[in-house]
Amino acid sequence: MAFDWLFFLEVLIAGLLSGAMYSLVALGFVLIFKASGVFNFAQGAMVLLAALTFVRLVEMGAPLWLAGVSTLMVMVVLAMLVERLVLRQLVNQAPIILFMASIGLNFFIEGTAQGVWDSDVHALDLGVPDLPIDVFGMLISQFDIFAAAMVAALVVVLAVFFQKTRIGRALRAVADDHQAALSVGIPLQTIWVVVWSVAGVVALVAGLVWGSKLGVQFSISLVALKALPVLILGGFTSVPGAIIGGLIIGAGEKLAEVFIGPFVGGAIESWFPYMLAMVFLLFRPQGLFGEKIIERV
Amino acid sequence: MNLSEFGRNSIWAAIIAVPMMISPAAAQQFIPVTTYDTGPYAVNGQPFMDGFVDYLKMLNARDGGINGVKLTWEECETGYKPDRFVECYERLKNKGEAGASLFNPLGTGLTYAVIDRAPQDKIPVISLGYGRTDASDGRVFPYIFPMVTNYWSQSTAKIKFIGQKLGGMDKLKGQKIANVHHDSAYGKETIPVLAKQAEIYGFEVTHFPVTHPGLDQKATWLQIRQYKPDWVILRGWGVMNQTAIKEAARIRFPRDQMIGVWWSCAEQDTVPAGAAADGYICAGFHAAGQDFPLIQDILKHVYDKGDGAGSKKAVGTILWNRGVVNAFLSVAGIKTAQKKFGNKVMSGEQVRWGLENLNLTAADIGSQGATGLVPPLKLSCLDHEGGGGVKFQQWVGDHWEMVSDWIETDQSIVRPMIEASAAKYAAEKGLTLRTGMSLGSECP
Amino acid sequence: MSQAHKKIGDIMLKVEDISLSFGGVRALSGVSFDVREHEILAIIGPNGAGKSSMLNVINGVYHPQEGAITYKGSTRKQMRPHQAAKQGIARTFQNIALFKGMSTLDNIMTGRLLKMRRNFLWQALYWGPAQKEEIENRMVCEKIIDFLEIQAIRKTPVGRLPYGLQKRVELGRALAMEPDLLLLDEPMAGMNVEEKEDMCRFVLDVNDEFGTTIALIEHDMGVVMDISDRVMVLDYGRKIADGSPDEVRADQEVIDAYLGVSH
Amino acid sequence: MFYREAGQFKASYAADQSIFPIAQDRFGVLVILAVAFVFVPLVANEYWLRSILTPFLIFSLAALGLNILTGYAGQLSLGTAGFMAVGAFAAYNLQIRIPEIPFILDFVLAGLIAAAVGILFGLPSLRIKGFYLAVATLAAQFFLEWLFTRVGWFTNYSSSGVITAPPMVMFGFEFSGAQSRYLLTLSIVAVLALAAKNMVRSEIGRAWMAVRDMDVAAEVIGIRLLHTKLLAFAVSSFYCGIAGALWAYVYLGTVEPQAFDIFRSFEILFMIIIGGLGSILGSFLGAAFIVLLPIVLNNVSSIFAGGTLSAHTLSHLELVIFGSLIIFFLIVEPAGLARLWQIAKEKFRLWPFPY
Repeated sequence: MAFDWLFFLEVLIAGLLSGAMYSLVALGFVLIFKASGVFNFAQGAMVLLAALTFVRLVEMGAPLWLAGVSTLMVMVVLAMLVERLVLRQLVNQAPIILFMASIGLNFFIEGTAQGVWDSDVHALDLGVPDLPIDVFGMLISQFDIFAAAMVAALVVVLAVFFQKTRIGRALRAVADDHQAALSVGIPLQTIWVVVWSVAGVVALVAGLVWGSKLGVQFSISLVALKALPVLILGGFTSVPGAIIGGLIIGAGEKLAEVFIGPFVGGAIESWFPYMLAMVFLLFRPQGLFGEKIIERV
Repeated sequence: MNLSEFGRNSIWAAIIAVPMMISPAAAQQFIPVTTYDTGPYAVNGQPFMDGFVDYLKMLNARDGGINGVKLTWEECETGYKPDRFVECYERLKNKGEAGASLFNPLGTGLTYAVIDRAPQDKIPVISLGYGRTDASDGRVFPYIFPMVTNYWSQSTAKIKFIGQKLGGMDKLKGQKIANVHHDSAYGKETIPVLAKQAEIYGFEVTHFPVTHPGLDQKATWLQIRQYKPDWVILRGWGVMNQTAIKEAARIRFPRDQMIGVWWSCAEQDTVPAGAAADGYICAGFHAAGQDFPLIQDILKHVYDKGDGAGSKKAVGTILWNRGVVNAFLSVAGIKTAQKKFGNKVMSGEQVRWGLENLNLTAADIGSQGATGLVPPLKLSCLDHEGGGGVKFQQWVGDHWEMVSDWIETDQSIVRPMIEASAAKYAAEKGLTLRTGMSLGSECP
Repeated sequence: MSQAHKKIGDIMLKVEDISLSFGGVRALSGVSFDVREHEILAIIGPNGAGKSSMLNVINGVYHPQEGAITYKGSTRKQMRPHQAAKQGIARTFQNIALFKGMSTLDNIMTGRLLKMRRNFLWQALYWGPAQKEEIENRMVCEKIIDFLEIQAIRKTPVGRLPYGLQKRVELGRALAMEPDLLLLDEPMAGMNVEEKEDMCRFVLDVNDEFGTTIALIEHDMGVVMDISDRVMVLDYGRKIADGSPDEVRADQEVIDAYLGVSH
Repeated sequence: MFYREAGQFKASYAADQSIFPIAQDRFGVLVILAVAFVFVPLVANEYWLRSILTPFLIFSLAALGLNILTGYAGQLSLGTAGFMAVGAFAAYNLQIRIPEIPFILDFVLAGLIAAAVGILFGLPSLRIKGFYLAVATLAAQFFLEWLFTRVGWFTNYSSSGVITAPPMVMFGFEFSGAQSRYLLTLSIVAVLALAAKNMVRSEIGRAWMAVRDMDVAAEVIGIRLLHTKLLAFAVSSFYCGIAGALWAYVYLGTVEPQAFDIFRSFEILFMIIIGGLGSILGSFLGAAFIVLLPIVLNNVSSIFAGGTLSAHTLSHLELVIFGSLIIFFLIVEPAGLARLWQIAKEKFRLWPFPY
């Protein structure tokens, strides 16, 4: 049987669209890592908190915009608490310690979110039907296209924010050099609060997209795992890396599962992204977009 | 309690003072309730546990327990993790006057973790519609009870149901079935029986494993689209289910040719999938809904007094009802034991006798207001399953509709496989079988 | 001040025509020189002249694109760090490269690594030959600690030590290797006069007592002229002079380089 | 005033390099060992032996293994559970396929097989460093879990993919009771902990730490980086492999590949960070914190708040408290519980006259 190129293309497109959704989660990690040096294990829990807050408010009868604004306020309050109670206390600690603190935060947010709301599953309907459209016999999900558009829009908004606003420029400066950032005249603490809030916004968008795909429930916090190979491949500090990395991982894992999987028993999606990322890293140990590490002695 | 025993306990009580100090008051039948309120499967664990506890509460409120013995219970969080469950098991097994009556792990991996321990501790373990299938062979697994119907039996009923829809078992020949399963002990459990049935009926089966938690199944479903099966069997758990249903809609696979197992068959799986779930069919070994005198009693004696374990919304949903059925059968085992050993607190060993000699007739079920909710069952030392049937239901927008009667399982396929598998296990472990038993005889 | 009593021997290390570049940036071009047994060779030059790169080439941290290195009679295109160490080349670094999480004693003990023969299974037992070996090597290290006068900080984690002491510990670690050739990269940078005097004394003593050959990079001309037998000057990755301190001092090209005359 | 080292002079380097140079520490360790080996089995009930102490010891062993790799040699690993799985499945297959081998030797062989797998996945460590190295061990984690799930041979074609440990018999004695299993685990852990302590205070330990602290300098003093890193991977995986075999045999008795998932790897990483990176004692303290604290919280909450709050709320409250305690301890002492213990000892040394 001849190789079915159309099907290949369909798998590729599906993979890229999945990848865009992985990028969405990876983006939150990158922002926080850049600005506060924390590998934020709690990003998944933040996605859960945002989505759960939003969906419960909607269920209580709040209009979508009000639920959205209220959720944003919750995320900002969370950012302030994190800065005050965690980051400020652990300033100048090794990355691994900050990582561990974010694990504590993860449990804290998971427990609080589900304790305050509940741990049931909630349907979330953003008004975009999850039905396929037919393109030359390929079935492409409308919802996935919508999600990819959301990711693109978010990236544009973030780019504008970083390029055009004073606080955004300060954020970029912080990523390069903490001292230099101080000279911009914005206290580091403020910058941390802002960046964690921005990550909260990203978490909300991710929560809405994944929540309407899977239903809002604890499991959406596990999407963080999907972001892990993306981060490693794209580099922990690069926004373009998170996007391109997501697309490569998404497309790579789908193509591998469909075209290689059946020969080895299937379910290779679980490890293939890591093998793929590892092969990339063997050639570029700093990740796709990470800065080259020059060892000076 | 002899002196050294007393010494030990008092020393530990003094040192840690935590798990040893509180023991329930006398003349109470202790039933441990292991559950999961946290983690990815809490969605399913919570309503199940609520139903279980609500039934016990109702018995205490309405009848003062069973035959004058009050019921008492303690909850323990397992997080659906075998090691946490073992800790709960060890913590709770000696509580109460006569120790724990029985355990309901609510998880296949969790059940596996105590298969060795239960016979040592002489505490029966009910794995209601889950767990290790070959444990139905009571000669090798005297303390494990995969009651009502096990996975393999369910699978035979399911193939029969498909045969019915096609208009005869001979029509199965040449059909293509895709088995989409959770890639775990639970998910893989039916692979051998499907292979056997494929051989018998001449259909073709292909397995599509989905790794936990199954958040993104595009690749799997694209393969299914390519494979073009006539039927899809969905064997998922938790978030994997609604994702699968949605993915099926995306490849325009007809939902009414998609047959879920009973762990893929709750409102938690269909509601979040939205319109995609319309027409989806799945299996059950008990009914949904509130229209049973038994459940009305729970509403009256528990919820109306504001004492419900969970939210009233859950009453009558599949998983809540399953919790009730689980508690119902557990209590039925204790009651059977009381008939032989007297109306007092039963030990685990006595409860096991009760379960092995459980004979739940339609009349018994009717007298307890559960007709249609619980299927008639008869267990024996040889058969720890009980021969329950399977019903199929279809999701129609916002509720389930029954689309079949009780379908008998095909023990002529399942039983020999169970005995072979149990024998292999016994050989690996160096176990000797309980002998001198035949179906229906008095248990040793 | 040349040390008349010292006998300078044959050529120990010969570097021929070494060129090294990093992604288009040339760090060294066509440098050749040699180091003789028992001498102290100073390498000087303005910042960015390629001095540290030269040391890195000698002990294999950098791999030159062209040239050859002849050490103890065998010629190689490039060295490997552990090869260099095995053949008796030790060094210190411009920016201290101590193991920050370990104590002074442990840092110096790492220098004995190549002298220890027991495998990790013996060490896991910490008994018999392994224990004996640990103690023997400890004794060697204790001698170095005495020599460098750092007894009091033996068990202090090096991260907590002041800069000058860290430099001293780093020298101790290099000495523990009992090297034939010792490469010192700015051993006195950032020290006050007193510390510099101490360090000069240690360097001279090492050279004197153990006969160790030393190649060092130093910016303090006073020190260089005082302690070295020979001076080599690098500028923009090229060798511009090589000779006794007095000759180099008089060399016009060297003067130009230091005064920044444009080429 | 009892914890003083004044007056304890060491007359030889051997004495100064002994494992616990201070007499009180030596005494303390002996007391702990005596309690663990004699007193605990006598007085502890089955619940404590079987479901608290035994898993605690097994986790400590795995944490010890990871601490060698990550804490001492500085190579971040998120594949610990994968290597544990190798140990568990290797021990199982050795025993059912070659039943003549005594099970204790099976454990050692299983550890060696895990070590070999560890070496294989350690190879990329020469090129990939820091957080990025996690990719190699993550690949190991997911690949191994997949391998044991997919390839029937490893589970002796068990339909569900669950393996069940055969009975452990040695010299006609079957380790089936809680006490014998606890003592078996304790003996293995004690021996391996001693070996780990010896390694990290010897040349190999210094080589690991040198690589961790500054790999270029380590290379220059003659350390072969790949060799040293791979040895760390091997030793670490050996420990994890034995921990995995103990987990399958001694603790649970049955095990499915999903018992060794990524969250288990994370859990063990949490242990060594909270306990103290580069500390043998820290591995034990960290294991106690991560394993025992949730159980204690669960016990306490069911007793003290059982009537007032619903079980659902309690479970979530436990998570909140657990998370808060992690952050609290990090703020009090970022270097881990082992460091906290050291500080306490230093305070005690001056007690009761701190000035």
